[in-house]
Amino acid sequence: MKRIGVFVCHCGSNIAGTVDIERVVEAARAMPNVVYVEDNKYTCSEPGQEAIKQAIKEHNLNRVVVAACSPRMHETTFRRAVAGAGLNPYLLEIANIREHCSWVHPDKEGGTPKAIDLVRRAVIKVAGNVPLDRGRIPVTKRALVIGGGIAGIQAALDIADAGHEVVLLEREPSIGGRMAQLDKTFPTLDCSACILTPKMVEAANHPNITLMTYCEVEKVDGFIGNFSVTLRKKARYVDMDTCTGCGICWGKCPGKASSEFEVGLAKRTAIYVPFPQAVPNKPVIDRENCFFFKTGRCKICQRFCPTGAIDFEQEDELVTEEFGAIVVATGFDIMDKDVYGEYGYGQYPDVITSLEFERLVNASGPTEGKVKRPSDGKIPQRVVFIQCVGSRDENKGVPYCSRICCMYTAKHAILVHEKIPGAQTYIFYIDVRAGGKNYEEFYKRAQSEHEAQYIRGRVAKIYPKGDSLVVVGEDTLLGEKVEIEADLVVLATAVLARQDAGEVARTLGISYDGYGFFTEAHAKLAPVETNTAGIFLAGMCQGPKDIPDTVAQASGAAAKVAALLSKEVLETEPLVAQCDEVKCSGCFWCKPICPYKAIEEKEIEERVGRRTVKRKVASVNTGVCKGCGACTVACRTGAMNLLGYTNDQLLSEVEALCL
Amino acid sequence: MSGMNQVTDRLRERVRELLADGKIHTFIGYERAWDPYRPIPFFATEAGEAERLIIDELCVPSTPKYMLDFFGREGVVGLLVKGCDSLAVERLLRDHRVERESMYIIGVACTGLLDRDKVKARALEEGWGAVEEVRREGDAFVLVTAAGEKELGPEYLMERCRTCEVKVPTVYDELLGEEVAATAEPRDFAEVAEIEAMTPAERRAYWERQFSRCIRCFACRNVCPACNCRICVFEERVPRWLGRKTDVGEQEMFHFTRALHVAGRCVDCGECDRVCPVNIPLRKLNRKLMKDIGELFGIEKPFMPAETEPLGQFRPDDPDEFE
Amino acid sequence: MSVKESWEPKIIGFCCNWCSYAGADLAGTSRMNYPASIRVIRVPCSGRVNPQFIARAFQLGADGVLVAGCHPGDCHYSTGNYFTRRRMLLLTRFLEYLGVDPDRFEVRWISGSEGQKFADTVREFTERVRALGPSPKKRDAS
Amino acid sequence: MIYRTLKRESMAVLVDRLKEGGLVAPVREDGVVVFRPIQGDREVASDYINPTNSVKDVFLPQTESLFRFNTAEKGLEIEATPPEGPKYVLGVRPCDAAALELLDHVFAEGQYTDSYYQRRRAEVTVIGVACDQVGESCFCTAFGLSPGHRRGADVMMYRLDDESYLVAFEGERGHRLAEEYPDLFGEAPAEETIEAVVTSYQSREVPAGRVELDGITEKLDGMFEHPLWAKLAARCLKCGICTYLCPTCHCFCLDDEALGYEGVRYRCWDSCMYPDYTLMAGGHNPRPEKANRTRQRFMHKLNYFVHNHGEFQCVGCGRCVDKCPVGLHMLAVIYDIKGVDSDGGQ
Amino acid sequence: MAVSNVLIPKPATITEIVDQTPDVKLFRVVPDDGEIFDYRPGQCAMLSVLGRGESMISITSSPVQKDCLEFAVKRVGTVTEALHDAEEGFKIGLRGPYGNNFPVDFMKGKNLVFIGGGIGLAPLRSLINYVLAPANRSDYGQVDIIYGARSPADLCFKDELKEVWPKAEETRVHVTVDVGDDKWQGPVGFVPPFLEEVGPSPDNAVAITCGPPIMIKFVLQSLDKLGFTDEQIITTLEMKMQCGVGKCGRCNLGDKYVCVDGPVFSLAQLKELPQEF
Repeated sequence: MKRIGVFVCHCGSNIAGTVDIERVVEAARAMPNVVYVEDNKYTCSEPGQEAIKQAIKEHNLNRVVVAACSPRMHETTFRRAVAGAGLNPYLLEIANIREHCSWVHPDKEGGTPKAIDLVRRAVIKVAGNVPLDRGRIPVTKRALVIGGGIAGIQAALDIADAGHEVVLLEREPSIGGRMAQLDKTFPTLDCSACILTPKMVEAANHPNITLMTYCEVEKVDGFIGNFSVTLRKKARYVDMDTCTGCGICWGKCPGKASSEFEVGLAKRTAIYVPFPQAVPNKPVIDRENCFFFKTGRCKICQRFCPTGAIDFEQEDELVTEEFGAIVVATGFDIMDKDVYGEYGYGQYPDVITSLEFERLVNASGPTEGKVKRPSDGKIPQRVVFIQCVGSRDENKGVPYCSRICCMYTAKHAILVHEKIPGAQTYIFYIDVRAGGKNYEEFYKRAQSEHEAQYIRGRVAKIYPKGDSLVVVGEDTLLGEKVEIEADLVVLATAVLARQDAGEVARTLGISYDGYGFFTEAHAKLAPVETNTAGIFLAGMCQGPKDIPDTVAQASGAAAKVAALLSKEVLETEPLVAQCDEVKCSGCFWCKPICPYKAIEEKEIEERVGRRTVKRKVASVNTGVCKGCGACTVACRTGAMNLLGYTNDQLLSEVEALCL
Repeated sequence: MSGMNQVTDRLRERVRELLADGKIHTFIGYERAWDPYRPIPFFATEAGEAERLIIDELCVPSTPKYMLDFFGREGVVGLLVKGCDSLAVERLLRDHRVERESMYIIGVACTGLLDRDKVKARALEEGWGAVEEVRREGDAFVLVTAAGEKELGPEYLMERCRTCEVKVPTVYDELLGEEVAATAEPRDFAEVAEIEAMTPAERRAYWERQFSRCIRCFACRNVCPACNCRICVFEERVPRWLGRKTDVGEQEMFHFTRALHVAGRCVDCGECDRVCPVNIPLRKLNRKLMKDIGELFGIEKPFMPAETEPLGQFRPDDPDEFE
Repeated sequence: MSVKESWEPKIIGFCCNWCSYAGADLAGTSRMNYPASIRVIRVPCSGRVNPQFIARAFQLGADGVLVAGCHPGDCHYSTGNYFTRRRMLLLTRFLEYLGVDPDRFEVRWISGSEGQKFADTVREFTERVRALGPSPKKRDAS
Repeated sequence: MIYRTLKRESMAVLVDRLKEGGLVAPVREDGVVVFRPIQGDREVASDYINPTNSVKDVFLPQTESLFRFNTAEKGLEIEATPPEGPKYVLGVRPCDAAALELLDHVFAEGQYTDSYYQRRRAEVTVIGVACDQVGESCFCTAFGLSPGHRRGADVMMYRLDDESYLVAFEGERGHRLAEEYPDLFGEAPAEETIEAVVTSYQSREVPAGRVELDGITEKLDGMFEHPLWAKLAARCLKCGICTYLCPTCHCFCLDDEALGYEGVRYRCWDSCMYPDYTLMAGGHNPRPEKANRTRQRFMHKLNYFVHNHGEFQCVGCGRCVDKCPVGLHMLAVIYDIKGVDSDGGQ
Repeated sequence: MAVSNVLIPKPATITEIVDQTPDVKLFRVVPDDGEIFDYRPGQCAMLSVLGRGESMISITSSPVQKDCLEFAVKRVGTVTEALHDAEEGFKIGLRGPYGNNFPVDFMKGKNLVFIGGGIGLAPLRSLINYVLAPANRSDYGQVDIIYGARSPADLCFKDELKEVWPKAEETRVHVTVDVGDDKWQGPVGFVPPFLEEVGPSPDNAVAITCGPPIMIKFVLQSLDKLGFTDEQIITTLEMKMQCGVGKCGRCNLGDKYVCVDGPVFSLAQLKELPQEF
């Protein structure tokens, strides 16, 4: 037997002023299953709440309706009160007769009947309420960080410092990522390696961090607090434990290949470490270019290895590990070089990308930091930089701004001016975007102190003249054609999402935008979360940003992870979807509509006549369901229901209001 | 163009083999029955029964929905499937209501079915008596009747066949008869536009008249390949989606719900229209939704079962008229 | 009973908890007056609104039905209202097709900060419905 | 028994008069002929074989309110809702009229009777019109009826010539009608004319009616477990067309509808072809398969009913024959039953 | 004229509710007009929870008891659900009595063997109390009550089983449970084997059995073993019913309607009917 108590609040004169409480109380007495009605001056006050508890006990009420202010105001308050009397807190409904009634309908004649309707609505609905409890799911107190660039390293360190185990995963042989390739960093011009290397080493030595380089994510199962991730350890052909990283092997190796780290500006051996400061500083054999793997003969490295670490028998290895949270920091790509034929990239060796330029000016780069042009090693006197190559270009490139080009180009101009006495730099730009601490100053410095000549306009074409290049463009400010003879041209090519971002997203079950950047749960309020609970974003994989922003976001993601892992168990939302397996036809049209991937396929057994048959039905993972109810409308049978807002309740609310 | 009866012998031969080899335990095709103008679904379970199978332009009823009756039953069911029927098969597959392996589909290319009622009317009028065979000669149909051969023009085609774009089944294990080009009149939704042109009051009166004839026999639902829920909302008592009583309000609720539940999944086979005993134009409800889905969401063939339903997806740049 | 005399429109409103319901609350806290015609049913997301709820309201004689949710893109559940939008685009047309006067059904995007918009919406909607007179269903009933 | 004549043009006048008392008659709309209440200038259809729905709708409406209830204040008030409906039903074919007497067996005879049904039977005058055309699916003669049969009708009209009808008034209700409108009805024609007209209708050839039913009930006694039922049922769509259009099917369910404290209990048609018809609360269903339900339907009409009431529960109106989308109808099934050995072999 | 209809129930009040098992409650019901209809053991009545529907329930009180009607209701569907939800004083609709009854005259002078399972004891109880009533006791011979349930908690009418019936003259009560618990000392096992253990003699005896279909199935085999003939075995059937007066169509077995011609059948009669229950 439903025994409903109704408590009508005067809210001082806020409600009583424009709603005839008497009439509401009278009407409430006559409503189905209502066994007790009272009105209070302030129901939310201590005495008001006490009155509720008293009444529940005295009249052994099993449902409560409070007619007062908006549920968004005091729902929790009254749930606590109800719970205080030993009733399940979800056996409460609120009739919003203040915000939705007394405050907006100044005349009692309009307000009172409506208030009565709203109370009836609540009374009818609460009759359908059932006791609900928060589910509890355990948390695996380990985090996985995917990507060993500055974002991943920073996130890993922060999580580890918070006292949680972290696996830092990197698909290249060494961590470090893009930042390791950079020479100096704007706007302070401190050397990239000098600030990155210590962090790499710290990550490697941190007791809570396990480095897994040359590894990739194969498969991700489970959900927040309980991910189980299958990792592919790619064969290195070098035993990590016995190898000391002495370097003899790559000294002797006859195999040659162009160095990814040096962006093709230099060669490396077949057994190699990507760069001198690599962490771990132990080599891998690149199968494609290894003589032994190509011809079956060689094995020089094995012969010379003092510790016998070389193992040609090694194979890829799959390991499955449990994690409570995942940080995705998979970084970015640079736009493909030859998109702009008119800039003659590839055709003219002295047209290079900014990243290549980074290596040219880097002391540990192929030219020991001397800016020599690729074609003839001559020191360039006139260097032209072209910005927005691909960025902000709907036709050939991408519509968005890559955010970092303006600043690093200014940096490059400064570097040229510093390293090559008397050299002149020209910069073709569309707008200079220097939003950021000390950025504008930095760019101004490039102009004033380092005489970088900024030309507003696009470059039409580049053609060779003698041993130099003529850059033809338009100065849109002066509105005149400009021709500059240059020894070196540097293209600030656009930042792109990783080519395989889509795959990665599908493996992880997170969403990504049209460009392949992973989408955050909310553009403003949840910038590091994804729609998949327990998976977070850091760095460029979410969108173009510079190092400071990347590091900040990484720490943000880390903070979220730390907060999550600091919990013993997760309490799940009680107002979640629920599937009636008997009704469910297993059409699964509810799956695509769920923003949280909370609906899984479950096989059940069922008696059909004399036979027992297996069939699939939908099953809601209450750990990830957030209770939006979208699935319930996709479900024609009504097998999917939303606790607290069931089909039955909503229909009877409609009926109650149409009486 | 040659008619479907061309493949009758081959069909019988294949079904005989399939049943004899135990490849299938049942074959669902057609046989001529009490009313030769209305061939009925025939369930052959023994090789010998293959002889009773026929196929021609009067074989209208859709076979795939019967698969639901075999749920949980071991073995494979053979199906005779025309173009329109193949969409029904795909519908059931997309809704995960049957498994492809549980069906052995014999497809037959169809160049359009005869409107039985029209044909019958004329047959009665002119006293043709029983029909033994239906041939297709060019655009015309030739009925071999007790009163000799009768020729019928394309005006005797079923309405739904005029705009049919799937003459050849989209899914089958083997295809009988040669492929035929899909020469369809454009789906102009003229009948829908007609109703859209009415005033609200006229429309309301129109539909109330239609719905008030409804006897809630559920034939439209039961024949529909998209109405394939295990338990239909109309059977549920809690929550009460639909009252058992049959006043105009409940009838509207019934037809409203039925149409919306197949919106985006309707394959426009027109079976609902055909089976309704009181001529409620159910197809005009389905096709209104189909038309709007096409126009609003830029879906070219809204009647084609697809990976995602139109209402189970969205584009951020969908039309927005809601301020 | 005859409905005409002393008839006040009755409008059923479905408001998503995060935006439109909050918007309605804001209209309240800022004491904006609007007609007492509307009765709000709170749903977590406009994506929870099953067209059958709306049809039931009309069947039972509601003079108008309002569905209000977050602006597309601002859904608390990120995508819910995009599905709502598709569903409602179809529904508005279908209801009209079935002879429900389009002025009796309204869909609006109302954010938590748009108390004024909520009040205005109710005011205008109520007037449109008043102009149409009582729901045909009510006339049948009486 | 009284005979009169009615001029064709007076038909319209009669309709107008009957309208006042409340009249249901066939109308043509959207390509079908259906029994509808006649209001305003709604035109009564002529030249139809048989309306799609049957006259059953008048006496056993698809939805009928049994009583109103109110549970306010923890009390319970129950108030019967007397049957409403027309006083006259016009254009009834002999088969439909005869069907009423089969319904009488169920609702008006035996230990329990249904007062609402009885009241309608007592108050509604059934005005039949003998069949000028015989439908290809008509088989009334198989049940001892005919295109001119008068069983169950209070009034029966026969076309006398192009200008007028011969009208036969039977029993109390019939006579009352004759007396109510003396001005409309002309003198009876000569005995032999009457004789001739009536017999011409009653002896009219009904091709499908030649089907032989002797011994079928006895044969069915032994066919409960026969494989035929499964074979027949295979093509069934589980819809209710046959049972709902049938003038003799009477199965129903009771359904409560309540808003707040007030509600109504309805009697609504139900169909033995629906899976949930026999489904019990606990989940057990004595007729889980289509075969069980198909068997029930035809056994009921051709066997059980005969055992209980001494005649078949079918009048050969041909509606199921016309309307079953998959040809699972009385005629076909009768032939199939006759075609098999009762011991199970085909 | 005051219309009525055989399908319209009369208001009645639930005067008392006694918990029997976790899912069975006993309801004492008194019609508001005070007139308790005459009925015989084995008959049923239609109980309405207005707004939810109606349900056919066998009358478990016996005609000798004049103050009220008793119904033992198991929670299975919407209506029984609603009844279980009710409190004393709750108003329901009541109509009946319906169906035939146990052949009390045919049983006169015979020994009676009652075999019940779970809620199946409800209809038997009506007959048991009728037979054991002082007025009728002398008309019947030895009474054996053999009863079983899933567990001790699931036994209905515990006090009568323990206190009342065993004390009645020439009456033996044998109780078993499928699964015992720590407190249970009585026999454990299914009813059919237990019945064979007790081994009542078929001589001049009638067996009356009621319980879940599967139990009935095996009880009939056991009775056959013990030498009971089909004429000596009486059982009751349960079917979905809506009208209770043989019109709504669904509860028929062949040409018999369980609501009118049943629910009580001898095995001999049952074997004549189509096996469709």
